Amino acid sequence: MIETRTFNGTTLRKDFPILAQPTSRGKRLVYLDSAATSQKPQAVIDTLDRYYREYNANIHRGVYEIAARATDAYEHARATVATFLGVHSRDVVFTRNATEAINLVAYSWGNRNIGSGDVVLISELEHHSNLVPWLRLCERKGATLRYIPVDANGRLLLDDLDERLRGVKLVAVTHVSNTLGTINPVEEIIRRAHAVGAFVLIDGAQAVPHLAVNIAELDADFYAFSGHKMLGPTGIGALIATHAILEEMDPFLYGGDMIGTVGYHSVSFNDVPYKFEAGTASIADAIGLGTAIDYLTALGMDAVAAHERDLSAYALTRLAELEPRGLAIYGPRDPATMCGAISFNFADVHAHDLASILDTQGICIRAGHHCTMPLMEKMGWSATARASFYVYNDHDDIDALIDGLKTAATIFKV
Amino acid sequence: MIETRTFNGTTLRKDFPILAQPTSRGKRLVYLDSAATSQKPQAVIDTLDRYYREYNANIHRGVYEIAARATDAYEHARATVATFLGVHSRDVVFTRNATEAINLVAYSWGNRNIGSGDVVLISELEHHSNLVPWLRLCERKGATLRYIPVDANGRLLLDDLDERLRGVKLVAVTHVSNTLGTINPVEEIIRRAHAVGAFVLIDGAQAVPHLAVNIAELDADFYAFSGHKMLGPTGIGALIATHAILEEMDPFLYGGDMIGTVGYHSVSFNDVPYKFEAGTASIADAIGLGTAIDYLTALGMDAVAAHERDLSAYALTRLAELEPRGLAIYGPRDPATMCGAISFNFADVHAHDLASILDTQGICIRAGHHCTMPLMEKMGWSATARASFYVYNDHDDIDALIDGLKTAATIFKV
Amino acid sequence: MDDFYRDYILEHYRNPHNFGKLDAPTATAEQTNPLCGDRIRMDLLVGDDGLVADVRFSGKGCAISQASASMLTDEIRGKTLEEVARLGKDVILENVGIGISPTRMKCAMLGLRVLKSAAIGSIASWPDEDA
Amino acid sequence: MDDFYRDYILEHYRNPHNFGKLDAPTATAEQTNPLCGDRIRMDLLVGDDGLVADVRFSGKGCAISQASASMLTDEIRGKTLEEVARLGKDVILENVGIGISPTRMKCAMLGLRVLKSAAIGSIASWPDEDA
Ligand SMILES: Cc1ncc(COP(=O)(O)O)c(C=O)c1O
Ligand SMILES: Cc1ncc(COP(=O)(O)O)c(C=O)c1O
Repeated sequence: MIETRTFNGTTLRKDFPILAQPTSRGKRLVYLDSAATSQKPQAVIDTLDRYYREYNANIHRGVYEIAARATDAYEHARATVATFLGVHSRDVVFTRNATEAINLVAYSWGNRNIGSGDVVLISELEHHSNLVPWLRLCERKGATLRYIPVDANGRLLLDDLDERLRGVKLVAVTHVSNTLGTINPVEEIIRRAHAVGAFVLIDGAQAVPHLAVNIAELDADFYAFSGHKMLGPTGIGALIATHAILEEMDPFLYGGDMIGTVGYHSVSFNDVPYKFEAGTASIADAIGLGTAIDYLTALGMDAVAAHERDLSAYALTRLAELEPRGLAIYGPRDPATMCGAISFNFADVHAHDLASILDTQGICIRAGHHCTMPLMEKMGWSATARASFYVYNDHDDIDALIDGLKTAATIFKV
Repeated sequence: MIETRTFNGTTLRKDFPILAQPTSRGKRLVYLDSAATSQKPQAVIDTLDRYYREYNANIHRGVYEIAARATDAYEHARATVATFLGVHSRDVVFTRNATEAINLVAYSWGNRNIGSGDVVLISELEHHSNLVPWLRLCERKGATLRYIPVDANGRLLLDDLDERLRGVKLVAVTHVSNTLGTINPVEEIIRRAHAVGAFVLIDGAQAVPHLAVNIAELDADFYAFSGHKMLGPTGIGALIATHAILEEMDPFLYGGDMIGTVGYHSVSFNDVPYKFEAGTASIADAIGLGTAIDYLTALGMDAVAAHERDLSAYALTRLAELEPRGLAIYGPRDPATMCGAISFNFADVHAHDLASILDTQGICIRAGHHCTMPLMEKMGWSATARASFYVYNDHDDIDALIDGLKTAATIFKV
Repeated sequence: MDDFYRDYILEHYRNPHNFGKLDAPTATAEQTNPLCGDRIRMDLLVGDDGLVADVRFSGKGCAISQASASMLTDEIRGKTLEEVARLGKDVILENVGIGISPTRMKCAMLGLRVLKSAAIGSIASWPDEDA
Repeated sequence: MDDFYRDYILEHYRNPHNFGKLDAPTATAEQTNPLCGDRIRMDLLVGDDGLVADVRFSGKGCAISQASASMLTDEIRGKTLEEVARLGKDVILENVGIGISPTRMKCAMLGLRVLKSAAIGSIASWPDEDA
């Protein structure tokens, strides 16, 4: 049993070296862009350091000591991912990030299973990474891309879902919206999609870092996420899928480590998951992701989710104070059904200008379309400002944000 | 001007922390498996550490200070790669490794340009990563995969090349063989291939770490390599290609950062090279690769190549001493036309058993098929032992190898 | 950066000069800043004398992109298309003053890039990449 | 690991028992160790009484894979196919003794894996993964 560590954002700050250093203008770093990428605790940085200093070696084939140690650590990281998400190790395929995981499915499963006249159903909330691969697959195959609509508050409209599911082969939906923070009812979507025989891919890039996720219980056919958004290094993510599907699926990239036997004119492939991991893996980064998950596990994902609900609630309250001055808050505005991110605009100050002014005060937020251009277009927003939270944030960070917004209002005379 | 540092393997050892630590049996670590992956100097480890401690942020879109610093460092690494290899930054596409770079070409360029009846020409020396993607592409497209044969010493037989080039659309050849160390005459191959209008991809995974390579002078259409074999971190590599080809090529992975504008039913793409880099990149690893190249540049690639010629010559001489006891050396056996790697077998001792016995003495070599199964089959070797060298190796390492082989002979009573 | 948002910048942002479209432009171009989605269109009218007789810009974006486009349009009447095509980033930097952060440079240069594209008749590279 | 290569291991490696193929095997299987390319084939002959009457193995590989396959074949005559299918990694570990490094475990287990596949009629998982 791992001992759970009680925490609040303030107590965790010291685990994150980047948060300890002042900005170039001598300000406290207020990092509110974790939906883009999270900061890394010392433990993860140490894991990378130790790997390169003590046992860096190529994996799976080396007979010598450090190669065995590297292989064990890499496979142990895979087991850590599996346990964390309630699946079996052999069904965890390491990729660079969620984007590669989704594209892997679009190429390997999609090319064989989506044909002319088929329908792929996604939602209007999707990140480009869970939209463009399907748009292009449908173009290539003469298939139809259909959308689950979203209401003005960023909630999926599921009333007509059964209607929309007609003829659908694959549903691909985000678990949590990166722009609005909406937590989608993916259990329900999966259940109803399975009822008509459709496969379901869940984009978990914004869910795995913030919520307790059990992929086996969800019963998703495919589940994708990125390590860098959950305290892990850049360069590592995973696709998790049902074993039978992985067994049947064509490989994606071809090369070293994913083969069984190779002749000049014939080839057979390695077992799942190795047949999907061609070439030298991001070994250090995978091992680092394992450490990130250990860190989160010690906090407890329920506690992480509760912490973020608290931050969302506090941020919504404080932002509401500025509504009379022209601040507009988007999305569900309900801490219980959102997570991690709040989008807003402030009077006629463009989001980029807000972000620049906040930057001078050490506050990092994101401004723009958040890789959800069609959603922005539909909502009629040319850009939004987004503040997003994680384990190391606290009420002080949100207070700093509010003060920064007030400064921006003064500068822009709103 | 960067000042060049004179060096020999012994003086560089102290830059590599892993080489300073004894093995679990208290032996000096003799690392002779750099063709699989290289060790990393402290400078590269420090770069990763500094990135995560000081300026970790997602790139290209962030308005705030650390995002600007991360973006600059990532793009600076791209420029470093470009300068190192004599090309323009905009033609450097970051990938996970050489394998992904080659697959990118097979999917994006190959799917559109290789059709039924077309011919792809590769060599019998290829690593699986530059063989299986073409084998599968040809299977998918009804195209023909043809081979440049190799002689008993691991040299490509180019006499009939013009004959073999007939009807060829693409030639894909390794610059340096990872199994035998052969340096292929890629300039000549490229010239003769271009003369008949064929495109050429060079697999530079074993060349860029060891030789001064100028891709523009070579006039290769595509060039692939991996960072982890050249002192860089795992998880980063690159595809370099002619600008006009990259402009015309379809994207490969679809998602964030590679788009121009996205609508629910239409999409346009970003400029080259960004249109090939979907999702969050291996930011830290790319920056680390830049530092690895700075390290190599300070040594000077001509000096690196000279150092390895010296090691090859010494190793060949010392291994030859064991020939009377049944040691068989494969490949060109000529330090001037090989680089980095020597394959051999010792009497009836299987390569895996050799590697295990050497491991107990702190010596890391590789045993097996080295991801060149068809070559092994053709040569009639079920496995070979391979010792491979890099900047941090010295004559002591080779002496240790010879002593270890003698011990193996004693144990196996040969 | 905060001192970048001076009164005249905000003035151009809120009341941009030469905003709108031309009925029958001689040359036109429209582009999006791929980093943020901001979009600017520029319409040029060239007279028989080969000189820019009129200019309009339209689009949506931040104070930096809108104000620099607005100030730019004030300056190009009477120039030849060749002169417009040769404009460098310095014209923008002189207009908006110093203090623009590197991350926002593409915002500042968007109007210039679109204007040059209109003049050249093809997509111009980012003015800050010419340097 | 170096003390693993004891005389009887080398003896089995150089003079494997039950090496070769059967003319008309009841069951046969052949597999490659994906990590090194070593290949082993196992032929089984089951008598009317349901017991293994004869066994042969063939292939190429290291001392560890060849010696463990050789020793294994000495032990399975007289067993039922069900008994063969249930064999665990302990039988190999007892045969070859201790001292095998984790990286070589797949070599040691290759013969057992192939034998179990022959008995089961489908590909068996690696014996060291059953634990
Ligand atoms: C010649 C050659 N090509 C390609 C590769 C594949 O490199 P990576 O595994 O880094 O993708 C290798 C590495 O083993 C190699 O030696
Ligand atoms: C919902 C969602 N999906 C997918 C992605 C893509 O993640 P990555 O860039 O790590 O591939 C992101 C990250 O921005 C995201 O928020």
